[in-house]
Amino acid sequence: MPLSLSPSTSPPAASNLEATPKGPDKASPIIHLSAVGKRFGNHQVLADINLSVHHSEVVCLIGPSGSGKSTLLRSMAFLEEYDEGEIHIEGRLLGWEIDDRGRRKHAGRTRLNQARRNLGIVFQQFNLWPHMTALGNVTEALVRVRGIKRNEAEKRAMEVLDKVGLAEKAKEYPARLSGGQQQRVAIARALAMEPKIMLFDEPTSALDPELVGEVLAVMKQLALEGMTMVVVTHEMGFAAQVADTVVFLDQGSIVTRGTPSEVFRDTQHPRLRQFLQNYLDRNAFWHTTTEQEN
Amino acid sequence: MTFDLSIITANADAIWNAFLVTIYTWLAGSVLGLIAGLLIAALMLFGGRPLQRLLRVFIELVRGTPFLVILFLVYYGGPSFGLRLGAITAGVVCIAGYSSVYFAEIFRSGFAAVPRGQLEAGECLGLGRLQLMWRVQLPQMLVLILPSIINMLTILCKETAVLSIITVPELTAVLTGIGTRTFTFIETLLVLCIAYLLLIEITSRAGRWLERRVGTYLQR
Amino acid sequence: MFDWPTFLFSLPLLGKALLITLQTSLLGNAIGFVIGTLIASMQLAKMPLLRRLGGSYIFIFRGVPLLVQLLVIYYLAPMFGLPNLPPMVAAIMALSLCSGAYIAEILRGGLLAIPSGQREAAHLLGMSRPAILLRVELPQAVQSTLPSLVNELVLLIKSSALVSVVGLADLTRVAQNLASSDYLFFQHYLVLAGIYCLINIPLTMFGRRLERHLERSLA
Amino acid sequence: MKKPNLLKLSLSKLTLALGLCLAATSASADLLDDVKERGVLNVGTEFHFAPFAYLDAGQQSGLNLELMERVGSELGVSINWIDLPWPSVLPGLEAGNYDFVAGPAMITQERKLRYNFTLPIADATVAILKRADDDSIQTPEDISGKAAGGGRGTAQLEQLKAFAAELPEPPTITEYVDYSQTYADLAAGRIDAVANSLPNIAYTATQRPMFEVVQPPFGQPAFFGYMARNDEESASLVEAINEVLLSMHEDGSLSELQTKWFGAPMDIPSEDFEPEI
Repeated sequence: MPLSLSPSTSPPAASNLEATPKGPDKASPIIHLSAVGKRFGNHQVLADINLSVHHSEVVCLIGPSGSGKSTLLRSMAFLEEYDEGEIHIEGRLLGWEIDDRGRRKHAGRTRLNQARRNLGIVFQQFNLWPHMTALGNVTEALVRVRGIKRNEAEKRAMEVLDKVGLAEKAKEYPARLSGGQQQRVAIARALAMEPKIMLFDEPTSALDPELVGEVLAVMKQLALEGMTMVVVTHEMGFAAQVADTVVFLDQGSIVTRGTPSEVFRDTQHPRLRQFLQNYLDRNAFWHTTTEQEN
Repeated sequence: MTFDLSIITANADAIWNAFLVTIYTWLAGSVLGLIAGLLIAALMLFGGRPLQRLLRVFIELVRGTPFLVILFLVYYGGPSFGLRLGAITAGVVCIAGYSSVYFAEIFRSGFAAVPRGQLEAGECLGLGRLQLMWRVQLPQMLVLILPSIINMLTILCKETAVLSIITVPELTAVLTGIGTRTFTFIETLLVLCIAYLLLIEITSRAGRWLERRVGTYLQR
Repeated sequence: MFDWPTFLFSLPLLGKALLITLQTSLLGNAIGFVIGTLIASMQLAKMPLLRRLGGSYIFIFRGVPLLVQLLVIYYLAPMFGLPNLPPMVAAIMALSLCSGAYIAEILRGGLLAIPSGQREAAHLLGMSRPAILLRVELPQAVQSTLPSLVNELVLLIKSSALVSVVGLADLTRVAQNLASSDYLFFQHYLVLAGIYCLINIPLTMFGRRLERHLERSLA
Repeated sequence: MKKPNLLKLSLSKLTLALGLCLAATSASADLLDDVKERGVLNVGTEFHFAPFAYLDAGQQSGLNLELMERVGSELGVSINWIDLPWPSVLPGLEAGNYDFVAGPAMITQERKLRYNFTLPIADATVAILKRADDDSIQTPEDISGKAAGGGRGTAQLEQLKAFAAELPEPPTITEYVDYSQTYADLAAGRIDAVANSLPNIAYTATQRPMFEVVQPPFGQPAFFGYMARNDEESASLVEAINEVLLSMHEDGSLSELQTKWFGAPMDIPSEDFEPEI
C-alpha cells in the first residue's frame, strides 16, 4: 500500500496547542498572510501582501526575478524575517510573539519549530547534506527530531524514497546522484516529516532541462494526493496544469491573482502580459504550438 | 673534520627520552589547542557581539606575537602573579594557547564553508543549532579543513624546538647540549635535522592518507 | 605593577633593537622572495632534476625548525668559505633561506593559476623563458598572491625573534637582557609582545584588506 | 607532481652535508697578524655571566670588558664583542665566526685538548646559590632530593651532575640557556639551588640580597680562562694575550680588577698548569 501523504490522514501535529484547530477545516485557510511587508534598508522587498492558502490548494507564485516571490515563500517558513503584517499558520502567528506591552519580539526556538512542523521545504539548491547517503538525509531528522528508532526511521525513509522513485539509490551519496535525483531526495526528506504544507522554492531552476520533468512529475503526484503546496516556479506549464491559484508578483507586491486560466488567458494587466510575453519569446521555438493550443 | 656518529648511540637513552618529550609537548599541546580552537570558533559563531569582539582581540594579539615571546611571558612573566608552571607544562600550555587561535580561524573558515542552505534545510526540519553543528557542519568541515590542520600540526612540531629555550628537555635542547659538551656539533645537528624531517614527513603522509579516507563521500 | 621609569628608560634601547629586527626580517623577506622565485620556477620546470632539486629545497627548509636552521647556518657557514660571518648576515641568510621555501610554495600556486595560453602567446612573440617568467608571469603571480606574501612577512617578523642564537641583538634579545638585569620579566616581555603586535596587527589587517580587494576585483 | 621520496631526500640531504664538510677550507695566515692588520679583535662571549660580562641596564659591563680593553690597547686593536647564548659560543669559535672567546670558560682537561686556553684570569670553583629565606639548605649536600639548575653546555653543570650523582637522593637538574634564567627561576621558586662558579654567585648575592651563597664550594678547585682555537694560526694570539696577562700579574692590575669585581684578589696560577677536572 502506497504511503498516503494527504494531510487529512497524517497524525495531528502539536496537539497540545490550544489554537490548533482539530482536524481538517476546509473553510479556514491553513496559511494566512495579512499585510505582510519586508524591507532591506531602504529597499521595500515585500509590500502589503495578503494571501490565503487553503487545504489541498496548490498556489503557484510567478513573477520576474527580483519580484520578491522567493522572499515571500521563505517568509512563510520564517527563513526571512518579515517585519510588517502577520503570517498565521493554522491560526498561529509565525516567528513572532506579542509581549505584554503589545510589542513584537522573536518567538522562542521551540515555538518556531512547532510552527515549522507543519511545513516541508524544498530549495532551489537541494541543500542535501553531502556527507550522508540519500537514506541518511531522509532519516536524520526522523531520528534526531522525532526521536524515532533508527531502524524504524529507515523503514519509513525507504517508503518515502520509494514514492519519489529512488529506493534503489538509498545508499548513494548525493555527489553520485543527478540533480533531478538529488531534488527528489530533498523532497523525500521533507515529506518524511509528514508536513501539512509543502513549500517549493524554484525547485527546478538549478536543473538541466532534461531533468526537470522527473521532479515536476513527483510534484504533480503530490498535488493529486491533495497536498497543500505553495510553489515558486518559472515552469508556466506546471503552473497552468497543476495550480489552483496563480499569483503574479512584481516589485514586491501582488499584481494579480486567479485561476490559471484567468491569469494566463484573460489577463488585461500590462505588467503580467509583458512578463508572459518575455517568457514566451524566450521559448520562441515552440511559440507557434502553444498558440495553436491556446 | 671528523664525523663521529658513535656519540649518538652512546647517548641513545637521553635522546630517546628527549624525543618522547618532543612528541608529548607537541601532541598534548596540539590536542588541547584543537579543543580550545573549536570552542573559540563556536563561541564566535554563537556568542554575542561583546564576546566576539573580545575573542577577536585575543586572536589578533596572539597572532601578532612571536611564539618565543609568548613562552617568555608565560614561563618567566607568569611567576610575577603566581603562575608557576613547570617547563614542560608551560610548553604544553603555550603550544595549546598559541595554536588555539590558528585552529579557531581554521574552524571558523570551515563553518563558513558549509553552505548556509544546508543549515536552513536542517532548521526547517526542526534540527537544533548544536545538532546541526555536530551532525552537519563538523563532519563536512573536517574534510575541508583537514589539510590546514595537518599543516598547522607540522608547524607546531617545529615550534617545539623553541621550547629548548625555556629548559624543556626536548630534542633540540638535549642534542645541542650533547653537542656542546662533547664538541660534536655537526653530528648532533644533522641528527636533529633528520629527526624533524622524519616527524614532519610522517605527519603529512598520515594526513594525506586520512584525507583520502574521510573524503570518500565527495567522490563521484 | 608597571614600572614607568624603567619602561621609559628601555624605550630607546628597544627602539634601536626594533630597527635591527625590521632590517633582518625585511631584508630576509626580500632575499627570500628572490630565492622563492627561483625555487618556484625550478619546480615548474620541465627537467625532472630541477623539479626534484626544487622539491628537496622546500622539503628541507620547511621541514626543519628555524631554530635548528639558524644553528646549522651559524656552525656550518664557514664551510661555505664564509668565516667571520657577522651575526646580521647569518641571521638574514637563515631567514631568507627559510622564507624562500614558503614563498616558493606561495608563488608556485600563483604561477600555476596563470592560463598556459599566455606563456604560449609570449613564446610565439619570441620572448625567452626567463623573460616570460619575469615580465609576464611573475607580476601576475605576485598580484594574485600578495595577501599570502604579506602574511608570510608577518610570520617572518615573528620568526626573527629567534635570531639571537646567532648573536644578533634583536628586539627579543634586548628585552631578554633588560629583563635579566632588573628581573621585571613580565613587564619587559609584555612591552615586547606589544611592540610585535603594533607592527604585525596593522600588517595583518593590510593583508586582509588586500585579500578583500582581490576577491572583489576577481568577482 | 611526484611525491617526495623520504629516503632519497634524507640521503640527498646527508650527501649535501658531507659534501660541505669536504669542501671546508681553512685560512692559512697567522691570526695575530690578521687581527693587527684589520685592527679589530672579534671576541665571542655571553653577556649573561655577571660579573665577567653582563648587561647593566642595557649597557655591556663587567671584568671581561676592562681586561680585554687592556689587551686591546697593548696589541693596538679595538675589541668587537659578539654576544651569544652560551651553547652557541664554542661552536661559533670552532666555526671561525670570531677569533677568540672571552667567556670566560672553566679550564678543564677535556677542553684543554680541544682549545688553546690563556692563563687563568679568576678562580672558578663551583658552589651553590640558594634563596636567602630557604633554611633547608645549609651545606651543598642539602640539595639532595631538591631541584637544581645550571647552564647548558657549561663545565659547572657537569660538576653539579657529578656531585649530584653522589648524593643519597640525586636532585632533579634543569639545564638553562644562560645563568640569568637560572637566577630568575631560583627567585621564582622553580628551583632551589643554582650551581655556578664562586665569583659569579658571590657577585650575584651581593647584587641581590634575596640570594645567598652556600659555603663551602662543592667543586674541585678550578680556574677561568679565555680561549682560542687549538690551531697553529691562533697560537701567536694566545701567546700575545698571555704576555699581557703576565704583565698584569706583575703590575698588580689583575689583582686590582679582581678586587674591584670580586671584593678580594684571587690566588691564581701565572703559568701553565694541569687542571684537576
